[in-house]
Amino acid sequence: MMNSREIIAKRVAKFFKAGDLVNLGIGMPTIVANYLPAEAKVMLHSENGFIGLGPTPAEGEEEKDVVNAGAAPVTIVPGGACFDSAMSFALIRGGHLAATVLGALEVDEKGNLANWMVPGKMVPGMGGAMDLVAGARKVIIAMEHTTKEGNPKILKSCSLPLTAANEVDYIVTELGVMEITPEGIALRELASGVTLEEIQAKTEANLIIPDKIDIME
Amino acid sequence: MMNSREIIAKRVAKFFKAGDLVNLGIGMPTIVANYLPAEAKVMLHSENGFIGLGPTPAEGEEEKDVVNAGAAPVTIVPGGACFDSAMSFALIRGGHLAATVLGALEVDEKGNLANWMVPGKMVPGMGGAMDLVAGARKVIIAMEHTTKEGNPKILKSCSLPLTAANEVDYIVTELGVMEITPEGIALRELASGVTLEEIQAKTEANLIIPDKIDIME
Amino acid sequence: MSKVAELEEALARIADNQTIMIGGFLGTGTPEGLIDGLLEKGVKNLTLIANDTSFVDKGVGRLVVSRQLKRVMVSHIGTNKETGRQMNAEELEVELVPQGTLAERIRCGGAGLGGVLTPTGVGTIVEVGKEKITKEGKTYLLELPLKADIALIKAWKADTYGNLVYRRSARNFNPLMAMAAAFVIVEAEEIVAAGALDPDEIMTPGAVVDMIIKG
Amino acid sequence: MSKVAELEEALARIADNQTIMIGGFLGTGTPEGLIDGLLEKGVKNLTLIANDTSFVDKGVGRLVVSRQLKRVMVSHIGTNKETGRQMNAEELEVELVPQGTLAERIRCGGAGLGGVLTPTGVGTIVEVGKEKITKEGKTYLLELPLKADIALIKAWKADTYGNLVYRRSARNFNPLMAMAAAFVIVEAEEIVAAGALDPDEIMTPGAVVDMIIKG
Repeated sequence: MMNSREIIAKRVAKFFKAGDLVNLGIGMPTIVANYLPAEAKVMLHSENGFIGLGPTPAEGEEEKDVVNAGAAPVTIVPGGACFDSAMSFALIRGGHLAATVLGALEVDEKGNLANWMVPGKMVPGMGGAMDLVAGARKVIIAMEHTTKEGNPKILKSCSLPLTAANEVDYIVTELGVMEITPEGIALRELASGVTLEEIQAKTEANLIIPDKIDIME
Repeated sequence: MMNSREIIAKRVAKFFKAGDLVNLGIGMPTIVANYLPAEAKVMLHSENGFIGLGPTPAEGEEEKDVVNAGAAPVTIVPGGACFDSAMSFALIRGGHLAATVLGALEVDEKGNLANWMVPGKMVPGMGGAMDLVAGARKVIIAMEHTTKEGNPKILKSCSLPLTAANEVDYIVTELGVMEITPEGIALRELASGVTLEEIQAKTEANLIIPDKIDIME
Repeated sequence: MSKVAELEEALARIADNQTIMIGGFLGTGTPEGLIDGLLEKGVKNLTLIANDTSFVDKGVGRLVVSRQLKRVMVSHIGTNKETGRQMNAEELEVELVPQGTLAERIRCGGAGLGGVLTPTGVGTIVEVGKEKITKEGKTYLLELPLKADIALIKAWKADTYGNLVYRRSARNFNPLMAMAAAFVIVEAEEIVAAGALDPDEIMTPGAVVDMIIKG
Repeated sequence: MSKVAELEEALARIADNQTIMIGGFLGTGTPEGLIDGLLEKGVKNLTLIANDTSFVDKGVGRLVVSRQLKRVMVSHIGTNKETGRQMNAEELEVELVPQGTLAERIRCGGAGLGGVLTPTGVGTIVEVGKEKITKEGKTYLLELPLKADIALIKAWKADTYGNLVYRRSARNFNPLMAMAAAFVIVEAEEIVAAGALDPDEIMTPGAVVDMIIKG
């Protein structure tokens, strides 16, 4: 049986179509790559300077200059291209990315996202996240539905410093798929065995429940 | 005996030292290249996208993609590099050019330059001239001292639409070398056989005559 | 997922009244095959964004002569007498833009930037109607982004995914325009398999290219 | 006119209190030999502009540990615990800049631009103290240029004139910083004769490079 992270990654992968250029954030979003079928022909953008992010190389075949944005050895697939940081972010900001997939500390019903700092505790810096969220055509949040302590992360209003305002389009958790609409957060898909009551209980924002809700797969 | 254009070009060439990156405008400034000694190691910038502008190729050895900003076949010297138009003008605007050499319709004592249009008559467009004059560390005007009709081109105040305001540093004509200073136009060198009276008579702006004036060579 | 197509498929994307960016500098680095196609198709009232209007018989200059343009935004028209004639006769709108400013405005369009501050044009007629901003004692013009419906790009080599390599001074505005249009059509002298180009020699990533024709 | 020099000559250009840009992304594409030199020379109170503060034992991260920095402008410090510790202890000033904004600000510095409008950071604490400009209904922050006294650049290949080629993801901020500093020092893995590189493979033109050391 798949764990939560795998369930989320598998579902996120279905957002993409052939030819899409996608950036996967560090951490859970990275796992999405494992669920992209080869025939999907999705190209992955690595913000440190290339398109065509490929799998981890075999041991002993690492190249010091071929690493991902987390400094881990990777490969570049055929058709990949390298560039400098200005070009990397021109692609991001200029709307050339079909989507970015990022984790979150908090998301709210206005599409606000907080994922880069907890004042007084964790201040790693925003890295490329603010540009990714402001620039990608679709912003998909991939995260576990609640904190480790079971507290909601999908809120009426974010309390942490924002990464970007009004930019999130979708939230995918192990419980379901939600879309941010002008009216609020609409539930689009529910994971098998999860009830409407359960997902709402674990969500601070009021979920809009349309007539038709698909099963998340 | 050298003609006016050759006298001017030869003198302008002496402004440069080894390692300087220089842009020579279309027309008379182009002739300056003929007077740059090889040991000077001056590199020429071609605004259409490369550094290392070299001489005209031998007949039959032209390459369709190696042309200057006037679309004439040229060569690229060893050590030359190609780039796009944004980079070409980043080099220009960013102060990476030691100097630009341009012709002029009018220059005035405030360092204003007019060389890109005559309303109702000649409107070719500014091309790269406005960026060159705004961006190069030194702006050198290379031109015949008067119009074909004998009218002054070095004025108290330009009457034609400006290419840039307060940017000209030096003017080199067949009669002498002048520097634009905060006080006005100072005569630095006088061509052999030319009198102070003659050069002033052909100049509308009042020339500042310092104690020491060199002979222009 | 090859993006290689026939000229007819490319021309099907181009319609009257579009804004079109076309690469090239006095014709060098201009996709002449696509210009041939535009002439044959006869699309009208185009707004052209290009470095210049080239010569009457070369590159985008031919579209001036064929009267398919309503408006041009260029840095230079002096090499094409017909552009000046149509401008003076008020048959063609001409907006002259300093070359470096034109490059930056197109770059802004492709890079999601809302504008850029440049010293170029301050104190000249170029500043008319523009916002002036002074920072640390120096005055700049706020220049705004340019985008297009279509970009027509000339490459030396393309792979089937659309990764591009340009040659020498034929690069010029091509990489900038390839970023700034809703639909990007490339005419390549040579088309190779995806993976045949070294990732470091690629000047425009294929992700921004929509269609490739052999030129 | 070769620009090739010894490490000592390069270090002689670097002094206390300078602003230094150093290429690299979590250490990849950072000139480690020049960092070794800075550690040995012990210059102090530097302002560092870089993508990140790398790791405690790699790249610019080592300069954090050695306490040679007064201030850093970076997009990320999460991989170097010592940066966070010094920041919280108020021993080091840290200005966090979104990565794309950092790239554009450095590019502005090198390109003679007075600033750039970016949507990144609008509605976040990044906008505090910055001018906001709205164009066509979209709000942007006006971000200002960054320049440095010195840039330390890592290249894969350099020719003796200073033309540079970078490799894969080691390119990152290097070409931008090479344009934005008063004095540019390159550490190259391989140094070749001027003319040995193809003009089209060069990523930074030698005209902006002042000194090259073998790394």
